[in-house]
Amino acid sequence: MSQLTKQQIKRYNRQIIVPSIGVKGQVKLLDAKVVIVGAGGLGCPVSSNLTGTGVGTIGIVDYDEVEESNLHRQLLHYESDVLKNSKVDSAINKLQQMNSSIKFIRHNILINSSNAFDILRDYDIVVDCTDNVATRYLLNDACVLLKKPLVSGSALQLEGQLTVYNYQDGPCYRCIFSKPPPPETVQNCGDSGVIGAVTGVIGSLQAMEVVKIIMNHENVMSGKLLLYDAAMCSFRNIKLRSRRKDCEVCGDNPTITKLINYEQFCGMCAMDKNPNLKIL
Amino acid sequence: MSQLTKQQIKRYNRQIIVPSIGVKGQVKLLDAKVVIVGAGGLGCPVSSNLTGTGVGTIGIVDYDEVEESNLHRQLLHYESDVLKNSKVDSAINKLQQMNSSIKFIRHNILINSSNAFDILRDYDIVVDCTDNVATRYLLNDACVLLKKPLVSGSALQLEGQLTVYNYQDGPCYRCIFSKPPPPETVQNCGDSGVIGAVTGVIGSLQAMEVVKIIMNHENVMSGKLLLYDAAMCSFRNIKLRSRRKDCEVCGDNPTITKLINYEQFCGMCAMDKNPNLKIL
Amino acid sequence: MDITLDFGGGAEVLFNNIKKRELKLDDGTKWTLRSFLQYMKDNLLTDRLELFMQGESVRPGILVLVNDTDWELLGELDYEIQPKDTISFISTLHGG
Amino acid sequence: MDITLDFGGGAEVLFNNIKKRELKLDDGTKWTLRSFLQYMKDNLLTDRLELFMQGESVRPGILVLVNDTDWELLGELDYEIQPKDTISFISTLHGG
Ligand SMILES: [Zn+2]
Ligand SMILES: [Zn+2]
Repeated sequence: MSQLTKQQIKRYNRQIIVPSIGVKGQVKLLDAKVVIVGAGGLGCPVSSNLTGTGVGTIGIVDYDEVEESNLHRQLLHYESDVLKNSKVDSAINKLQQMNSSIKFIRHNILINSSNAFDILRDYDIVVDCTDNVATRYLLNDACVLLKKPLVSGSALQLEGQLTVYNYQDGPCYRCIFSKPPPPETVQNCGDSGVIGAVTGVIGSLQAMEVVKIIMNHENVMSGKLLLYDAAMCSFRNIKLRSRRKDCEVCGDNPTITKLINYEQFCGMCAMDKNPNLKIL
Repeated sequence: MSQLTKQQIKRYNRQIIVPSIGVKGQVKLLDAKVVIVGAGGLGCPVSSNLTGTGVGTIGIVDYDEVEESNLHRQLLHYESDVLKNSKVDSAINKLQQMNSSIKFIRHNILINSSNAFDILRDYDIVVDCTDNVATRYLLNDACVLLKKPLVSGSALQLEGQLTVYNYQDGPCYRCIFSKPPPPETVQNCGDSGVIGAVTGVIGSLQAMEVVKIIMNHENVMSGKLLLYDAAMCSFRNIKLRSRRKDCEVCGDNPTITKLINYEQFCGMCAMDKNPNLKIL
Repeated sequence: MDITLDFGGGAEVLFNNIKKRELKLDDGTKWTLRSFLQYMKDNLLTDRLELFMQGESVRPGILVLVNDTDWELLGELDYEIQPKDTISFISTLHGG
Repeated sequence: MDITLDFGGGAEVLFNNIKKRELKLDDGTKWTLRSFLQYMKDNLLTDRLELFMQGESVRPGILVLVNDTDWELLGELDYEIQPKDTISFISTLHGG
């Protein structure tokens, strides 16, 4: 596609008139294909923002069903979805009503080493909105091997983090964290909780980075890590190392050339499930 | 209300277990009354976040109808709402499905000096999600006279700003900007555009400040201004003056003791309407 | 004296669209924000004066900062600029 | 020598839940991040060692920063601490 219809110009007018977007930028957005892994606290704002913005093809990956404890922060899921709909269906049902011209692709499946390449292969950009260590390493390795940028966000309690991995010679996740954390040090949202607005902030920032990558903007958060502290409403921009030449997966002589067993690697389950509610 | 039902504990579990919230905090949220002025780019993320969080009474003020050019960033409004529903109805239709226990109050009206007190009076916190200078001064003065904190956000192109006015001896809007800007210097979203993710970030940050005020948190953004630059993904925390003792409305000897004619004061219309689309 | 000058909220459009720049101010004189505004008017401004200034100060709607601090806390026009200061002019945004 | 020590991503729970503190390090000795980690282990750590360290370094999942810069750019354990440095220990978050 190289030009916009009158209706597209009208619909996307308020972003087309922003100098760094323009008609050319809107065409790029409409041509782009982005996959969002995780339709939870981060995945909801990422997918709604990108849907509004007009990213032409959006894939959503999630194996899970909507549960009541999701509702406080996973704002695309309604009460009527609880225990009735998969998160993927729930999300896309709303998103398609927001923007009928977006092509949504449902991946209602647990992403793992067997299927990751097939799921991710045809997209331009991968967005990590997952909630566990093993899947984060999986996505990292898959994106390096498939040569795709990975827009990574995370949140817990009153903090959030954001960076873009594997982009323009920037580091990948393993460049920085070549070994996974000991299982007993990992807190997840099921144990420690999270405030919804924090995922709203990080998810919106992830969407902004996706747009910047599509625009080929010069200041993407690659080699930089954003730390968000909601209590202080403060943000820090950390300067990270470049791509590590001896990185096991993205280095000059990689030892990892295909996907491995990530649950084994991490000693942890590839999901954040907490059957026992902590009740104070 | 002083305790939670089993269902509430289940629904809000992931925020209840965050130490600074707890059961007591959740009770405060359910008892709180917040009014959001503007159901557009900022108002949509603010209202969805607060709905998920369980703020018990949420008022939404907007005179406008949903238009096509809203859809890229005003994510509570669907294609089926365009030219059919008011923004207030469109928003609350979705929000009520997210959380049936919230009491939503519709204020489908243009807020002005005659009705502002009646509209705002019964709420604890006011959130400024408006899009024009005159209404911002109106809300400021009304909040000072009614003694309510004002959580103010704004966005344009690739920038956003956030602060809380009139809270714990912090400044109000007039303390900093006692005179309105010359009309020819004011850019609005209709003229200059805005990227949706920017309003997503600022709106989520506004929701976070509302939660902190309800929690009586010690680090609310009062006397501090957040500047967000989406291109650089950078945030600055500006230290602002305290309440100005000679401020016309919140000072020790105020000259403004009732609401005035703000359109006259600003020399500008109390709305952001741009009938001519800028087409590149 | 080296200082940094930056703009936010769109104010850069009045100054050749340059958001951030390093400047060298003449070391011989004492610089205040008052004299610096005149310097900006005479040397850097690329649009109409009334879009930036009113009288000897900035026009309403522009907030002046030194090192991320509101100039009102520092004496406003009388503030004496120090080496390595960052002086910022932020236009307040109204959109939503 | 005055320095600032802070934590993010929950790492503060291992250090008496204090997110940020000022420290005075003995001026007589040269301090590296290597020796500072030992100091933290001996004087500040309030939880099990293996939740913070492995061998002479931090355990996997903790990123060390000096003045908001990845320690890998500064020599990691060999970096020599300077007066007024801010040293940060950030636990990487995985939740969403
Ligand atoms: Zn790597
Ligand atoms: Zn005031």
